[in-house]
Amino acid sequence: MDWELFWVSLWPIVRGGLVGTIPLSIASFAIGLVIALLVALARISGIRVLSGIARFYVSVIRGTPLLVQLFVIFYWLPSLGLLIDPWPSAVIAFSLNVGGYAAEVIRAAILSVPKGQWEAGHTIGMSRTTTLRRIILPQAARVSVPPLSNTFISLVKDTSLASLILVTELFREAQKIAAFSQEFVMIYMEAALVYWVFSLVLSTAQSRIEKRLDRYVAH
Amino acid sequence: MDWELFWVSLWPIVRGGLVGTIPLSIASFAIGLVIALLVALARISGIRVLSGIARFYVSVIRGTPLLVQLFVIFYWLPSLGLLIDPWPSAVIAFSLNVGGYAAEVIRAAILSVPKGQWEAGHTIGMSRTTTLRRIILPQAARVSVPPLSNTFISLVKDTSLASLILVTELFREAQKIAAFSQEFVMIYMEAALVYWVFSLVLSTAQSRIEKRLDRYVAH
Amino acid sequence: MSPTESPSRASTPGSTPLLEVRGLAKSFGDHEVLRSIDFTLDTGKVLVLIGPSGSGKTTVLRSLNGLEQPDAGTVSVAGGEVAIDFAGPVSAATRLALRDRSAMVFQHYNLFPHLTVLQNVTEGPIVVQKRARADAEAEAMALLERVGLADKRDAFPFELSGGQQQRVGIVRAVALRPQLLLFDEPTSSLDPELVGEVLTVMKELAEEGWTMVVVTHELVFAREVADEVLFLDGGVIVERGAPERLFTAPTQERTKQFLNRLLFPF
Amino acid sequence: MSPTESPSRASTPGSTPLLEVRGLAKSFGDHEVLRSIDFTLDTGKVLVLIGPSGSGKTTVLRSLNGLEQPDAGTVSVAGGEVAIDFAGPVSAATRLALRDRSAMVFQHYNLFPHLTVLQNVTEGPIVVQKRARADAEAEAMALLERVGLADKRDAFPFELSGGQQQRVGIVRAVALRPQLLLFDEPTSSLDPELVGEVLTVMKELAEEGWTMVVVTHELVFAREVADEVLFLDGGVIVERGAPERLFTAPTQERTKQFLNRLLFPF
Amino acid sequence: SDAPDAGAEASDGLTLAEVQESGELVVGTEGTYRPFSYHEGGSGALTGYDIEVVTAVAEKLGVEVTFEETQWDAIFAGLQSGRFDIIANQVSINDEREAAYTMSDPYTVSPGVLIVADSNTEIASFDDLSGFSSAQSLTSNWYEVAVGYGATVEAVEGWAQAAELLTQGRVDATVNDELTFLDFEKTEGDTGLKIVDETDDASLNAFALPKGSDDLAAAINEALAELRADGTLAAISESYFGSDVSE
Ligand SMILES: Nc1ncnc2c1ncn2[C@@H]1O[C@H](COP(=O)(O)OP(=O)(O)OP(=O)(O)O)[C@@H](O)[C@H]1O
Ligand SMILES: Nc1ncnc2c1ncn2[C@@H]1O[C@H](COP(=O)(O)OP(=O)(O)OP(=O)(O)O)[C@@H](O)[C@H]1O
Ligand SMILES: [Mg+2]
Ligand SMILES: [Mg+2]
Repeated sequence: MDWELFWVSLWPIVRGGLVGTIPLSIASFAIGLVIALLVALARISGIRVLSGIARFYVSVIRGTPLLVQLFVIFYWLPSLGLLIDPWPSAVIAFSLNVGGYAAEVIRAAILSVPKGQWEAGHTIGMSRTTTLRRIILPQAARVSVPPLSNTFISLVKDTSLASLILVTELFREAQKIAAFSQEFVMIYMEAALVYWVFSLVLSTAQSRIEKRLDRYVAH
Repeated sequence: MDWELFWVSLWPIVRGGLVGTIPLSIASFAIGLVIALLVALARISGIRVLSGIARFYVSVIRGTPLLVQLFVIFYWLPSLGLLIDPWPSAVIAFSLNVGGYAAEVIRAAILSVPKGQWEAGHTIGMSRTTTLRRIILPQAARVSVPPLSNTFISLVKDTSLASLILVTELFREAQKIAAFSQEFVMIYMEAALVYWVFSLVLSTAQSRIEKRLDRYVAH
Repeated sequence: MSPTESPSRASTPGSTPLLEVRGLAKSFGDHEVLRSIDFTLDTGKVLVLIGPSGSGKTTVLRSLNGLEQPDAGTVSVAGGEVAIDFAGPVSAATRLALRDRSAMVFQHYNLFPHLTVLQNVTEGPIVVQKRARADAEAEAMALLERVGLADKRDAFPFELSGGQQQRVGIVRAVALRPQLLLFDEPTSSLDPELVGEVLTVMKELAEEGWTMVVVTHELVFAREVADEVLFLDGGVIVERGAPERLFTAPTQERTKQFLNRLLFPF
Repeated sequence: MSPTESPSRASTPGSTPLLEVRGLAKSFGDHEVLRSIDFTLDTGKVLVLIGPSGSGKTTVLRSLNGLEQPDAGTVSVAGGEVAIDFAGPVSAATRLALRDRSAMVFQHYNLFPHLTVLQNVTEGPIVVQKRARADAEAEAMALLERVGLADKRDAFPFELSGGQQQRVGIVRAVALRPQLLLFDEPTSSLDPELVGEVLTVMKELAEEGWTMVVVTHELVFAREVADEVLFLDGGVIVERGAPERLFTAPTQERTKQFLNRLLFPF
Repeated sequence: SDAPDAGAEASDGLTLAEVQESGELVVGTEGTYRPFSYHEGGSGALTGYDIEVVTAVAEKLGVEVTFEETQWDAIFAGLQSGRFDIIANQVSINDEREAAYTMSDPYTVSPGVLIVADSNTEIASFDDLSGFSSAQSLTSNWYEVAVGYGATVEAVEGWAQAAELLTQGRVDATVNDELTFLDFEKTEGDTGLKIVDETDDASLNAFALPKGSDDLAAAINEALAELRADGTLAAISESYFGSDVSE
């Protein structure tokens, strides 16, 4: 184990995480959640065309490799005249990806809210939309935190694929150092360590949020 | 679009899936489920050391990139004198990975079975183990099919990383063709199509299983 | 809930009934759940529905709150201010208008678990009826005070006993100032000793002049509070009458059997 | 359930009580749920526990089935064949021995949803007691026949009404041939008209000579079936006696209050 | 694919005797690097310049050759962990690699070329590169060349992506092996790309062996010399490039 290399490599790797991995993950996750919510609502809308489209979208996103999704947006869309810069491309690809996975989570969470809550909303005069917004979604949010945080933790590691479309992030930095030092295994393990620390931070944040949202349920 | 290339490439890619991706996925998933069950049981065992170890394992598996996990087993273990062949290495790495992710799913499923079911098992004289085996797990199985099938579909695509440790599978075949023809975008999209078809087959299987397990619940 | 403020909207000229239900029918698939339900209810009166499980009591109530869509029949509220013919399509606006006139108290309370007691009560007045927050909260607190729950204003539902939750459920309905209060077995998920506190509140509402439709198996309550009792079985009204008469001298064999089973369980 | 086969194991020489409970105490954290519970129960007798919510009735019952671990006290079954002193550690084997002697019927039935009615009943005899399948099934069918559910043998629990589920729950307990049957509010999640069918079965069990401890608020049942009634409040036995005496002439103010609330809810 | 059992003693380097005793030379290669290491027709037999050279070398050593294919990411890790005896994948000789591995004598000498789109008039030589973007594979030494001339480097996986980015106008230039470009031109015809400059120093590409494998390296160098002498190397080179690039 070459400790000197380990220590000099640490900051570049962490920096790659801070300027690449983290902002990319956060931006994509935020946008992805919005997509996911819309897709989930489309699926439970009862409108056949809408739910068909949503179902197809989810199937394609989950059924094909993320790498290819990135390539299609970055390398193939230009052949249709659509040239998108690396960062926007990455955010689009990862958002769409999160959208597909999280849609199912959100759909399940919405369906897990007891039917009586819809009826209670209706009986105080709320429309479907108002009931959804004020009664159902706040309760669905609580149920979906654990699976969504899984999606987020997966995303953090998946963003390493962004390096394939010219975005610099944590893993790319590790690859650079590894290529020059020829210490592939050690440097990759170091990168894994950094990912792990990031994910521990995320898990802590998750527990915090869960606690907050759990304040209104019995234990 | 070079349709001739598309058609001549199709069989090699599908064959890569049939001899690499599919058997690797199935073997890893099966073993991974066993690991996951043990880890889930360790976590709810109430034995502090055991549940601590299980928690750490899950955290490491989920917190670090799968690529690095593969590297560690295939390229780092030899430095400790442990040289494992490519296929077994891949199966070990993917099984451990599935074990980490699925453990949480199974744990949640076990916890979702009402406490009254444990007590009903106890009151007819069953020990903890018997209750778990005959009462709790059959009910937990039903709840865990959808999330586990997610894990499986992810695994199918993740096995493309196995080419890093000398296992030939679907995506590796696509890369070979792409390298020769320089048509990497088209070939990758073709690979994605094949993955998608595989995943549709899996989804169908999932619905079948769900239907079967759902026969004892009201609709 | 104090007589001055509440059933005010309900005070239509004495003659026309507040609620008029004609020929209500509903099937789920092949299963005819309601056949031809007719009844009227005057302002300030209490109607009690009894009948065996599956007889259609809940379906009647839900139809009056727009939660269920009957296949045929008409419902008219306040002399036709809201008039629905279920034979044709019913617009969302009409359904909302119906809900505007009535409010439901559920068997399982169905409080909003993520809102405090006070928020549960003010959600409708503020969000739906656009009343001023201060106003709505003041009125909500007055109602909570009346049912002995003022000190629970900031508690979440899970922190309350069943009886307390159901009292909040009633206040939530009353705070909407509907013309019609609907109760679906409001005490049947309560511990026996907690039943009293909820029935007491309901009795007070009846005495204050609220118009109520109540599904219940509490015969003592029905005898004391109801103006009319309908006995439903198999989706039809088998017998109707004042409680004193119906409970003591039922004319139909089925009514007799049912009452017997309730009063002498074994 | 036919007198010949069932409470056979229970026939110990008349003098010693089947069940002897002394000084049972249990706290959850700071909260003393049971303080010092003493009672004995002779073979073939029926003991009814009543008391307000939270008074500790369920905790007593669960302690007798090894589902709860009291902090102190002794339980002795069949003159010491199983004797537990909760002051010390209790081995898993002892807990299993206790469960072997008793079987619980739960308020929410807790049937196994993934097993058919027949499998629910035979699971214990076959898997735990290692009885021959044919044997166990024949006996289970005889019991199901007795409670009118033979034709439901292959139904899943979700296909049954509440009253039917609870009857299966009782048969599941009886099929284990325990010395002691424990019932925790077995009718309180049932629709009022279904209560009777379950109470009838329980009454027949009592008449056949099964030894039973029953938590219930059905005072009519208690009066007719119980040999002794214990009134619990705040974790202590406030009053005990034959039902005729306790229900009509309670000596304690608290008992009086409680009975009043049950009988005249509002 | 059998993993080599030679690996167990890898840490101390390999000797000719060890390889001959095992009867096979295990070669790590990409299999996706045309025209050096690739599959005929995409999914046919493994072939390419490096493949033929290393096969000829193995023949001289009197052992069978076994190929293990993996990606650049893993190829050196594989050598270090004893998964392969040797890498045949156009490994350029540089200081870091000489420190980490035993390098054979070079069997490819090719200049680096600066490639831009046909329409590009701003970059005419390496000296113009400063401030422009250049697509480079991390693992080649052309990366360092581009950095040395002041280019902003965009990291890509390989030549195909670099060419695509140039064509789409998303990068301004790429520095690569002349041979790669010539092969690309040969298959694609009109590429829309052009060479505008050439490095002074050619890149020397060689086999990489585990550190300390001086004995085996010596044998390989000897074999290379013989192949050079009898014209085999030149012939292989001619068949791929139309000229002799082996020295
Ligand atoms: N959404 C539905 N789909 C199919 N059948 C339904 C539905 N809702 C109610 N039913 C059926 O309609 C019949 C009447 O139901 P309803 O709930 O009105 O009866 P009820 O008199 O309220 O009974 P209970 O006393 O059990 O509440 C029942 O047989 C019930 O199974
Ligand atoms: N696992 C537990 N943890 C903490 N407190 C508990 C637990 N189980 C019961 N308790 C408390 O112990 C007290 C007695 O509970 P128990 O269930 O025995 O009462 P009960 O007489 O059966 O009441 P009910 O009529 O509501 O069923 C209650 O205050 C209850 O909140
Ligand atoms: Mg009902
Ligand atoms: Mg209880």
